[in-house]
Amino acid sequence: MPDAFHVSSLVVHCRRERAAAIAAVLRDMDGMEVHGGVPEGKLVVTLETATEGDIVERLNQVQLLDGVLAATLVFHQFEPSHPRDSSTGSSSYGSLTP
Amino acid sequence: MSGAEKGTPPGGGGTGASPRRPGLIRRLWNWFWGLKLVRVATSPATSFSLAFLTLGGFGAGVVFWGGFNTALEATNTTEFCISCHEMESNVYEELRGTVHFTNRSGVRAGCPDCHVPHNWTQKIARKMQASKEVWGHVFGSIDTREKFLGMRRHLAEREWIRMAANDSLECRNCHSTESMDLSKQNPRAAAAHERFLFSGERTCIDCHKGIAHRLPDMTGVPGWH
Amino acid sequence: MDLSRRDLMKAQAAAAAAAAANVALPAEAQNITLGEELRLKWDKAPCRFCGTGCGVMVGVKDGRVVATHGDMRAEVNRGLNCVKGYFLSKIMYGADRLTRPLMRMRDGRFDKQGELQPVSWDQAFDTMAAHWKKVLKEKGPEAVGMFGSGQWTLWEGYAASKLMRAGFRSNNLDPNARHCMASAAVTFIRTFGMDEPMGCYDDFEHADAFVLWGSNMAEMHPILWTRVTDRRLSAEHVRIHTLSTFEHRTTDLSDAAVIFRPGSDLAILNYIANHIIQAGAVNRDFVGKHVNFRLANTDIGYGLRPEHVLEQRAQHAGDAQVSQAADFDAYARLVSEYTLDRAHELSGVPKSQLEALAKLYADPKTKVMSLWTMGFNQHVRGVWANHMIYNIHLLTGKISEPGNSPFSLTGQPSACGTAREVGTFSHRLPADMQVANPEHRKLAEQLWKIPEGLLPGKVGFHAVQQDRMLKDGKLNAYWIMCNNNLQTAPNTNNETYPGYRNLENLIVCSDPYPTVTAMAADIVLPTAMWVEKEGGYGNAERRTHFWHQLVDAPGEARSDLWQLMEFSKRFTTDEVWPAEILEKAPEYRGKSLFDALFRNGQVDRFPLSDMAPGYENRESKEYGFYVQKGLFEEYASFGRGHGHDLAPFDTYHEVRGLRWPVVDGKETRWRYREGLDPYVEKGTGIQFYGNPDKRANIMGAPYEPPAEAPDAEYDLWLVTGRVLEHWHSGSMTLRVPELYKAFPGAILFMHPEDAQKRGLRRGQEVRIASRRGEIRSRVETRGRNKVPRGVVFVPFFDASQLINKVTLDATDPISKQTDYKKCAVKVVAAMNQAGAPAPSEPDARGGPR
Amino acid sequence: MRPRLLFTAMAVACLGAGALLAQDAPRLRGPDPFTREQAAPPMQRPITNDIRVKRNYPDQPPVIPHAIEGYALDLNANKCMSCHARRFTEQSQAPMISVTHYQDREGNTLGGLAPRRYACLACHVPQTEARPLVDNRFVDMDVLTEPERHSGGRSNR
Repeated sequence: MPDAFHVSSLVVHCRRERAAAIAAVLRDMDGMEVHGGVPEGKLVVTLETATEGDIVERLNQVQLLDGVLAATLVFHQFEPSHPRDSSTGSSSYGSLTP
Repeated sequence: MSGAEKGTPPGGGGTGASPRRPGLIRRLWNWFWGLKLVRVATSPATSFSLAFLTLGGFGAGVVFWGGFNTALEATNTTEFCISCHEMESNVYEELRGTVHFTNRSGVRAGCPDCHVPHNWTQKIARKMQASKEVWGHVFGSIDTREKFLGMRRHLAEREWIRMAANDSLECRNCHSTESMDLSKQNPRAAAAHERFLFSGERTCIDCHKGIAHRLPDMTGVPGWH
Repeated sequence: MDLSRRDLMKAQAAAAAAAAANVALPAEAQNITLGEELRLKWDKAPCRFCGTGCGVMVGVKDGRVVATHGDMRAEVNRGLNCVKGYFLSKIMYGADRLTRPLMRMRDGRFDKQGELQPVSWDQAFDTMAAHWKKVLKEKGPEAVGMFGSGQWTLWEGYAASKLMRAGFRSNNLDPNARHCMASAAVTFIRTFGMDEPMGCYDDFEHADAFVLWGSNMAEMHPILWTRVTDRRLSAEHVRIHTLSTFEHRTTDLSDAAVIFRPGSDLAILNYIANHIIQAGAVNRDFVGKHVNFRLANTDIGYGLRPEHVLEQRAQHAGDAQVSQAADFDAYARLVSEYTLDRAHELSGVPKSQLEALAKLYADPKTKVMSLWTMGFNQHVRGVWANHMIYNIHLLTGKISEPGNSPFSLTGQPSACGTAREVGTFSHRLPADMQVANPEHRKLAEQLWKIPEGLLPGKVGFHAVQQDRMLKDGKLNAYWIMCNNNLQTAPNTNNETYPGYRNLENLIVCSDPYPTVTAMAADIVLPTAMWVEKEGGYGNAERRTHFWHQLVDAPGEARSDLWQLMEFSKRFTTDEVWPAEILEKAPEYRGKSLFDALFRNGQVDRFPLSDMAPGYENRESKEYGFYVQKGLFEEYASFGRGHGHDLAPFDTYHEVRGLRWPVVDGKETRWRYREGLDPYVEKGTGIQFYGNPDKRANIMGAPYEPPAEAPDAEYDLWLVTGRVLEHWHSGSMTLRVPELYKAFPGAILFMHPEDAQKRGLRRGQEVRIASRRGEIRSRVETRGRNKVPRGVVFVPFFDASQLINKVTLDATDPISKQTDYKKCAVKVVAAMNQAGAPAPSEPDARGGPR
Repeated sequence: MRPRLLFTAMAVACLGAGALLAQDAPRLRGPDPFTREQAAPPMQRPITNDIRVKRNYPDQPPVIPHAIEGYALDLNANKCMSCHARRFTEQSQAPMISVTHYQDREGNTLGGLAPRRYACLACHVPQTEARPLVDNRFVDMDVLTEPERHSGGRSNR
């Protein structure tokens, strides 16, 4: 779906000793933000993308990083950049259920 | 088979055998034409009027044709179709729970409406194919639900292919594209019809599979997950 | 897209992930993306609905629940909820929530003939207490009763049990779980000497085949069904066989839909046992070491009133529960009657399907999980049916190991926890103990610190019997909590409603909403629900799980726990305990029941400082001690060391539930097997240690017909049940707009040919009539349920189509569980009933809807 | 028997809200008296307008704004996926299933719909034109977090 705006969040389980390094790599990735969890080895990450395909792609990239045990998608919501669904007065649709 | 015939080349049996018995065929031919009844029947009429011959022939034709058509029509009803248990307890049972069986205006599609072409030539062709179904009935090839379910993909595919080939003719007998009112369809349906149906890119059956009966395993069918 | 919306979404995303990972985000990290005003407070809770026990994350803002989602860390559901669970956020906010006590009044005073008017809690409790005292004095403890719930929290059920049994000395306490899984609970005890499944949900990922007996999991246990379908679709060899009296969403996703005649499941089960024996598939070693054989009394009646002709005629209506010791040969002889031909003849199921099913169980290499719910338990031979499943699993030794699992599903969130484990049945005490057993009573008296001999030994009235006794004027003070019995009891017009309106009786109903039951009661108490109180539930796999109070109940609504404890303050021991007992134990004299039962040095021993900071807890704050912890720890003392071990209270607030027995901090997934269950002695392999000889019982029983079957006049089987979108009587889900709009009213599912024969069309209004009553509904010949000819199905959630006016109050004579699945009805057009034109009242709903 | 009971109870229960229309009461509370016969309301038409409905909170599964009657959802076929699977969304213009639906129970990301998500109707339900019997006072979090941007506070009825 074009012109959409996707927000998703991941929990990235990684080896504790590699957590800081991995967090640094993730921060460099486009649209990705690390919010915490470095000491626990469970990084809380949000991701902004233009398509859902990008999410899957980014998720796969993360899973392939050295020291990453698992990257789990927790949350996904998307909205069109230009709300067009005037009948409900809301632009909140899409498909999310964790 | 005798040892002498072993050397006969394949396919040559008939021609190889005929030269040995010319007399038999000829004798039968002569005997047939020698029969009195045959002679009378094949001689030109000498004592019947032309009117009798014309009208009588016409009358006989009407009786014959009427009988044929009556029989044809009798076999062209839902009642006939479901008189056999395979149809009644499988496909008809499933039809009962669909919109083609009950709906707002009470128009009902019976078995022949969708499965027998309305055009005469194709109808006869379909009827001849149906002899296979009679065969199936007599020899019990789908006489249990399990057997039916096992055959379902095959049976469904035959109908899909047939309907794709005739551009979903039986659907269009009722659902003509010319008489569709898009404003009465929900937006999703209207958009799909505009894009795929009116453009001729797809025919009805391409999208509307399993609307009157349950679907077979759809693995590998285009458009299905 | 404005930035604040984007930030809000990101904040939600981060919070959800943090909650899933159990990671606390550093404050500065949160402040980057969201201001304080955007933050929701997330906490865990179990779902309020079925016995699956899914974990839910609850988002709270400004004292209101504003969001929920499936808990990723909950082992049961790993992030999934069904549509009811996803809408939990809205169940508390129906605009007609009760916020003040109501009482029938006339001229400013209580009058049973008056109208419901708002009163204070004191007025309501004073009126109740006066009536309770009068009844206790005039008629004794057997004239007071309470109808509770498998939706009560653990401590609510526990407090109710204490108040009824030890306070009022009456065992007339029964939960609505009686209607739900009494047959399963009773059979567990009869077979294994201990209640509840030996396996757990982990069996779903290990089984090769699933056999569903009278269970429409796709609608009734949707999240467990996701685990079954996951297994089926992920592993090529896995198969699902579903037995039912009609086709539904579960059969749609099954490899075999085995549709049988109502009640004939007994014949099918015995045929399978016979097949196993004939095919030499009996696990001789297992049977020799671990199994006893018994034969049940037969011709046991139908649990109707004793004067009913069917009871008079039955040989063993009075001793239905009795069985005799037998041996393998006697059992084999009994089931040998059930040949393939006979099973086919009785059930109407094709022989090929029956054989395939039997082979599945007989094959030693196929791990089978049998699952059952109401189709099996709500059965006039529900106990026998349960036995017969265990018979098959015990004959083949397919039990107590991953994937081989006879598994009873439960309907309510705490049917196991509160109704069974806490012991709110009329015959039970905590931890599987029985009121009829003097040893058990003595132990309970010690643990409860009450005088010896106080607890009554006579089994109280069960659910259906309570209704009969109310009607007959033998039960006169009655409190209904956390259920909607007037909508859900059987044969309500004749057997339930008359008792509620009997002038001798005072009927009290505690509920968050004005339900059918509340509207027929004399006093209505507004009740806190779900996360408006601290709670604990026990699900179908022995999992105990807790939640904190997250929001306040509206207005004056208070939890059932507070109501019970508050009511106990209005009685002194001298008023309700016999003088001879008090003479022997004078220290109890003059105490209030509150002091004797709750401020007893045990329940009140945990200070408020034990409470987790940041959570409201209305009950504890009012009483000055951590009430829930005190009640739980006292209750847990019944089972610790006896195979029912529970973890310390505080642990449950940390984890996503634990499966008992919890020994040395570890939960038990499979019971009775060495290495998996700490209670099994080394070298024994398997021990069914609930029974003294550590063996399980195979119980032989025959096929017997249902209590009522269709005849020339009432020519259809009526089956009642639920739908995915509504929870039981609909009092919560009908108030959630999305759920209401998804399934806005009950309908009559009917075969198109049955409709045609009666001249009925889809959508037409009809009367559904039995010998007991009738209702009006609308015909549905399509949709999710496909009934065969001769069967109709009506869900019971709709308060305007009270199908239980039609049902029969027959019960299993052993478990006393109601049979809602089999009675005879006729269906006619509503408008042209011969001789009796329908008094068609104008359709009040009107309007373009 | 108790003609004014309902009105009294309503006045109490829905103080000033006008939340429950009198004629709707039997649908939730049963007939008054209990024994009175009750006409069955007409069956409701499905909503088929394809208009997406706002969610009450981000994690709520969207309701289905179209009819699904006769749609196959069995071991043979899943009709929902004919439009909502990723590869069909371009031609169907239907919303794609969420990527969360690609993850199995263990958290692995799969190439398509995870088997545990196969039974779509466990979470996503179609709607009928029925008008709710009683108001629901659930408050959208947007109202609480951004009060100035919303004047109303009520969720949809």
